[in-house]
Amino acid sequence: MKKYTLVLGVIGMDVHAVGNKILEYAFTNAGFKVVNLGVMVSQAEFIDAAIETAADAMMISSLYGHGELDCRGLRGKCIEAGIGNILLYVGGNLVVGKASFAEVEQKFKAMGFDRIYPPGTAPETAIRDLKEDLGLMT
Amino acid sequence: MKKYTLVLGVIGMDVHAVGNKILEYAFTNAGFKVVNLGVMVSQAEFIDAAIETAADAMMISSLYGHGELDCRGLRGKCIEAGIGNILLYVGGNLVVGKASFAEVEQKFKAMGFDRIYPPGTAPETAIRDLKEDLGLMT
Amino acid sequence: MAELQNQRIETEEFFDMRREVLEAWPTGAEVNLDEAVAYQKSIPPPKRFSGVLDSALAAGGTLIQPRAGVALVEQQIALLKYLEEKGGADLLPATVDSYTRQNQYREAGKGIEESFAAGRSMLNGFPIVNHGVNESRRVIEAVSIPVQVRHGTPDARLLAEISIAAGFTAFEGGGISYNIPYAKDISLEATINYWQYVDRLTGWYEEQGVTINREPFGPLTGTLVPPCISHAVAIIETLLAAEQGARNISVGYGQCGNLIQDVAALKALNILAREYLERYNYQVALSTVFHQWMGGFPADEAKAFAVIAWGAAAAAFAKATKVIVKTPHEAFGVPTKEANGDGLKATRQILNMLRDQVLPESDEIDAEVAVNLAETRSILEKVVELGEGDWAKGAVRAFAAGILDIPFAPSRVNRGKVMPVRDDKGAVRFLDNGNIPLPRDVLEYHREKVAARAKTERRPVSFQMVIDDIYAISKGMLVGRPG
Amino acid sequence: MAELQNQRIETEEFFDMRREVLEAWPTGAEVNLDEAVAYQKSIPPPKRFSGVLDSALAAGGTLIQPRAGVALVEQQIALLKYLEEKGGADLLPATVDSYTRQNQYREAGKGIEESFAAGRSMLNGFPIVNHGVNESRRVIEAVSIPVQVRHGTPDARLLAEISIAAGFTAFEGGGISYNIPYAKDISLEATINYWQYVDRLTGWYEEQGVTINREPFGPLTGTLVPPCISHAVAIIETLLAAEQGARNISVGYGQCGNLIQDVAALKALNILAREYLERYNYQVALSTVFHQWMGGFPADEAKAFAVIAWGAAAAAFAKATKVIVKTPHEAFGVPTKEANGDGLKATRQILNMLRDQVLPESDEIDAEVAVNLAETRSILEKVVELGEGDWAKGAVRAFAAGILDIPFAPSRVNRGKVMPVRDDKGAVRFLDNGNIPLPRDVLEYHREKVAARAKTERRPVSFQMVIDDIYAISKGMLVGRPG
Ligand code: B12
Ligand code: B12
Repeated sequence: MKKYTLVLGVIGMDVHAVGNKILEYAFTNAGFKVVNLGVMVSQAEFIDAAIETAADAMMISSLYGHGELDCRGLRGKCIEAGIGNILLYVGGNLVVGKASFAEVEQKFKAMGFDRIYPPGTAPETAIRDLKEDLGLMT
Repeated sequence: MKKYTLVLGVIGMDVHAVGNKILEYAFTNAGFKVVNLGVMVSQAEFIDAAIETAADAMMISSLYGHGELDCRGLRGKCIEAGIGNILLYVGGNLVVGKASFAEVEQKFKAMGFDRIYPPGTAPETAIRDLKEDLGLMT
Repeated sequence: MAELQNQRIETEEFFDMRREVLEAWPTGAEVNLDEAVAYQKSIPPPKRFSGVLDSALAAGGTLIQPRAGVALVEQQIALLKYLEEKGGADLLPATVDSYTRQNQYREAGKGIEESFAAGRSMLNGFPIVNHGVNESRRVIEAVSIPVQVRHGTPDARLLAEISIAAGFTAFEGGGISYNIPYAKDISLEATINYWQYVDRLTGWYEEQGVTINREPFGPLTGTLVPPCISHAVAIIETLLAAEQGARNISVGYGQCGNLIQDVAALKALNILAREYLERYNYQVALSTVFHQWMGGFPADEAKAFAVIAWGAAAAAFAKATKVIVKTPHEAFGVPTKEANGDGLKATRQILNMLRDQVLPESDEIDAEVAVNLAETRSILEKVVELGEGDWAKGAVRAFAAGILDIPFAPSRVNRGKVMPVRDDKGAVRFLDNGNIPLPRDVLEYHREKVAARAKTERRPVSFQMVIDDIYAISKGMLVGRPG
Repeated sequence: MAELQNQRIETEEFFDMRREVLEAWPTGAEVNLDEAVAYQKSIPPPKRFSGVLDSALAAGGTLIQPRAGVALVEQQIALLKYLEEKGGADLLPATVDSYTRQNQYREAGKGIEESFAAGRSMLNGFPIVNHGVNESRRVIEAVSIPVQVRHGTPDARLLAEISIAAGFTAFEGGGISYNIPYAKDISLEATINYWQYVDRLTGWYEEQGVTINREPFGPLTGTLVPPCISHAVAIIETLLAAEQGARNISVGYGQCGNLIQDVAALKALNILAREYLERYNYQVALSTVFHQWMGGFPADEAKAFAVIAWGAAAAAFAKATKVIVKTPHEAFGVPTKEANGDGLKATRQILNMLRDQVLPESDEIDAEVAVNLAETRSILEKVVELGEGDWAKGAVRAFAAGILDIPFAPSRVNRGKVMPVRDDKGAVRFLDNGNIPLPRDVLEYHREKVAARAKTERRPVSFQMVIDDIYAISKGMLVGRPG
């Protein structure tokens, strides 16, 4: 089986490292090649790493509340960089405050994200979705 | 100063005795003559006691939730018994469940009560109101 | 009625009584004992109180149980399903309404009708007698964990008949604990006799191989009850129940709020109950119940959560077999199912976080256990002495003499001379022990503890202190300090 | 930059540095030291951190403080007033947003604009630097209790200048605790140096008769940090601050969840901080801070209340000078003011109910204190040895060598070899102590404790156990058991 490559990281000025370490472990265990950029990753760093590793998806975390500000324009920059079709997943505590997830999802959908996850989503959920989106379902 | 007389009790099948003991103590300390009928007092017992002691007010508690069922028709019976003008105060946890107090108040006002108190009302509040209603304000 | 005594009711006499009891309300006719035994036997252990308690005793955890009752069957089913599935309860209740508790089935019936009409429950509980055996079974069948009847009924004979026939596997109450705090004018002779009937019925089912859990109501008036008083009552009721053949009993205790006192009290209760059961060679599976704070609650829900959590922590450290859970709506009224579920979830979180932790042994706890054992034994021995060896007679005479006396109880049978008060650390002590017989050193212990508080507060011990204590938790404190 | 050393910055050098710092953003020009001292002196003791902490230390209770920060001044005022008046906070915060923490004032400025436009806070905190001295003073003046700046800023020099000039009377952070958990790529030399500046500024105000409380950030990554690690960091930062002239310091600790470990840890921290301050003859008013559980919270609010209440209970038994309070929204996002107030009220209720209670002394606690003292001293002595007597140098070298190592930290400066895990009772132990120097018997103690858990769970100790522990509290447990 082909090894699919994920670029993983926490976007913006966000330093929440715990979930990131667990996601690396879980995605690796699930058979993916994980390129973990850690915390405090800029949009440019995500894109550079994705191009360099010919990644299939970006797995972006934002916990600290500035996700909305930090994620804007990412899809556009991917298109400019010639990787417009890359899967964009995002999860964590995406906005400031306790918000209705439906609204948050719609907002990030409109920003070009393929999958959006509410706080506390288990890695397994994303793994299942990844397999579906990558056509790996048995 | 004339000693005003209050008939005090917990109406219906209600056995909550603690507040009743405190109210007796507080009203007595405030200078009233208190006729305490205790718990599980029927409408008829309230009226008989009020007539017998020429009471100025009935201070009715209902804690257990059946206040609405137990208090219905009391004003009418007072009128029939010739004490139609007696002050009727009621307090406690008057209905089943956590309800909007405004609604509860309106309901009991319509039933002919002069003063209605939400859960946890301090005796002092009722004492102040009593003095006002009895024209005892300085 | 024959002279009251603590002796197993003869089978024939019992069946004579039953006829009369079942005639008190039409639904009594729905009780068919043979069919009821078969029905009870069809209920598997995980849905039986005794089964779940046994497992918990073996595993060592603490089970959680809410209080919950509404007027209509469908509502009750929805409520219990929610508490099981969303609240994560281990054990369920049907809390009975206050009219049924006073055998006012006609009033209860009106309440049912009005609830239909109003579209909300106008009763503060589930009127089992009015609903009868068959309707009540729908409740049992809708859930997959055991259901207990919780009430406060001085004469619960018909209620017990219908409840057990309906498949409830546990029945709360006792001749003292469901009289003195729950009634005004009923004699103890009468209620003890009524409860001998309930216990005899339990014993009869036991003989047929059906175990029904019995639970004396521990907290009594729920308001500053010194542990020795509630222990004495719980143990007397346990002995009375065991005599009639009950074999599965849970003894309860209502949280006072001081952790050391609470942990010590539950430990002492467990020791004492076993000790007295052994004295008479009763073979009983014993478990313990811890009630989260039973007195006045804070109106603020966040504060109520804190009181609930603190009760859960004390239950965990006390290693109670089950804890009865309050809700954030406590100060206001019968909770919504959501509020009830919230109390369960908060409790579960604490129990889980504490399940592997132990409160270290210490002189303070040992001392408190010793005092609690001594004072309870002192009361119990006086009771049995007054009864000339008979616990039923002893209980009646003890209340008459004020040897047993429950603070703030509404009953005229109760002397009401006892006055409790918190000490400087919040433990409940005697301000006035009335006629309750306490060893001199125990009395001295209470006096010193209360004096220490008076000194801290620079005010004399007085009824004002008691009033302050009654309000304290609802005002956000444990000890009702001045100013 | 001169070579890093733990020595008071010369006044002249300090004032040279200041010029540069204040030029980093236009609002720096608003700082006028003479006027700032006068303004600070106009703030009376009940509105000063040091004043309120002193009273609490004398009276013996535990103070409560929330976290709270929003983008706009008016919002921040409304928020703090609510937390003071409705929440009943004793101490207030201005929690600073993440852009400001990274000195990205331009981004913070955008966040302010977007917040105006959106009508809700788009920033996760209050951007003090952008608002500047005069605007920030409106916040201080709107409330009647002290306000601290809480943040997570590796280079907080400008933030400190503006904050203290604006009348904040306490400033959280330190060169290690606001680097390793809060940054990725900044050297420790740099951040320790930045924080020597902050401490020197504090010391300068102290010389003018203005006491500013300083608080090393105790919980670090908030996730299963063994107490000896956070203690070592807190004490190093305390010594560094004291050297620069700070005279009012609060050392903090993040709840681990096992009551005995938590109570012992705070006791040990208090002993150790005093011991090391004494060694160097620093005259410091010391207080302690207990943080309610800092790791992942349960999403369910009722369960979150239970976690909050349990943290409050541990703080009460640990006799912390203040407790930092979480909210029922923790798992989701920056709380509403109501949720924040609810956390405070629940905490207050517990503190009040426990304020007169004590956890009895016991061998278990004594043993835990002894272990905690031994392991922390072992680390600290190695640090100062590496630094050849200099704590600043020692800290840098200790991190490079993994002698100091913080679990789950994002910083590249951190070796990340240490792996913590809970033991069978939920206390946090070392699964792997990496290069952290521990006495052989302490290591053995940790090993035995962890082995006991492995035995209970019938599985080997592994990273899976750690993952299970990370999720445990959010899933309603303390220990992450399998299945
Ligand atoms: C202690 C208690 C008990 C004890 C009572 C012991 C006894 N015999 O006194 C026990 C355990 C026996 C008990 C039983 C029951 N209880 Co109860 N009980 C309580 C509790 C926890 C405290 C009551 C109390 O003593 N408060 C302290 C005193 C000082 O305050 P108070 O009673 O509110 O009275 C003060 C004020 O309300 C005010 N006030 C009262 N009346 C009046 C009248 C006037 C004119 C004025 C001005 C002021 C005023 O002044 C009083 C003095 O300050 C309350 C909940 C709570 N408040 O936290 C539930 C509560 C009252 N009980 C309730 C219920 C349903 C029951 C039971 C039906 C079922 C059950 N849960 O077991 C039975 C009822 C039996 C019966 N037939 O009455 C419900 C009532 C629900 C509702 N209204 O929707 C409550 C609210 C709990 C709940 N949320 O479910 N209970
Ligand atoms: C621990 C913690 C910290 C630690 C972090 C230590 C570190 N360096 O890692 C410290 C104390 C330093 C910290 C600091 C701050 N924090 Co913080 N922190 C937390 C806390 C309590 C737990 C986070 C955690 O580790 N969870 C455990 C891991 C396993 O779960 P996780 O991070 O959620 O990740 C999992 C899932 O979300 C999911 N997931 C995540 N990303 C993605 C992406 C994809 C594609 C998928 C499929 C899934 C997925 O999978 C992960 C693994 O299971 C949370 C609240 C909470 N959750 O209870 C707040 C929280 C995230 N923090 C918050 C804030 C605001 C801050 C601060 C700004 C201010 C402050 N409070 O001090 C600073 C931020 C500094 C910065 N520049 O980033 C807020 C965010 C608010 C918001 N979004 O509205 C939270 C929600 C708390 C709150 N309610 O206010 N924090």
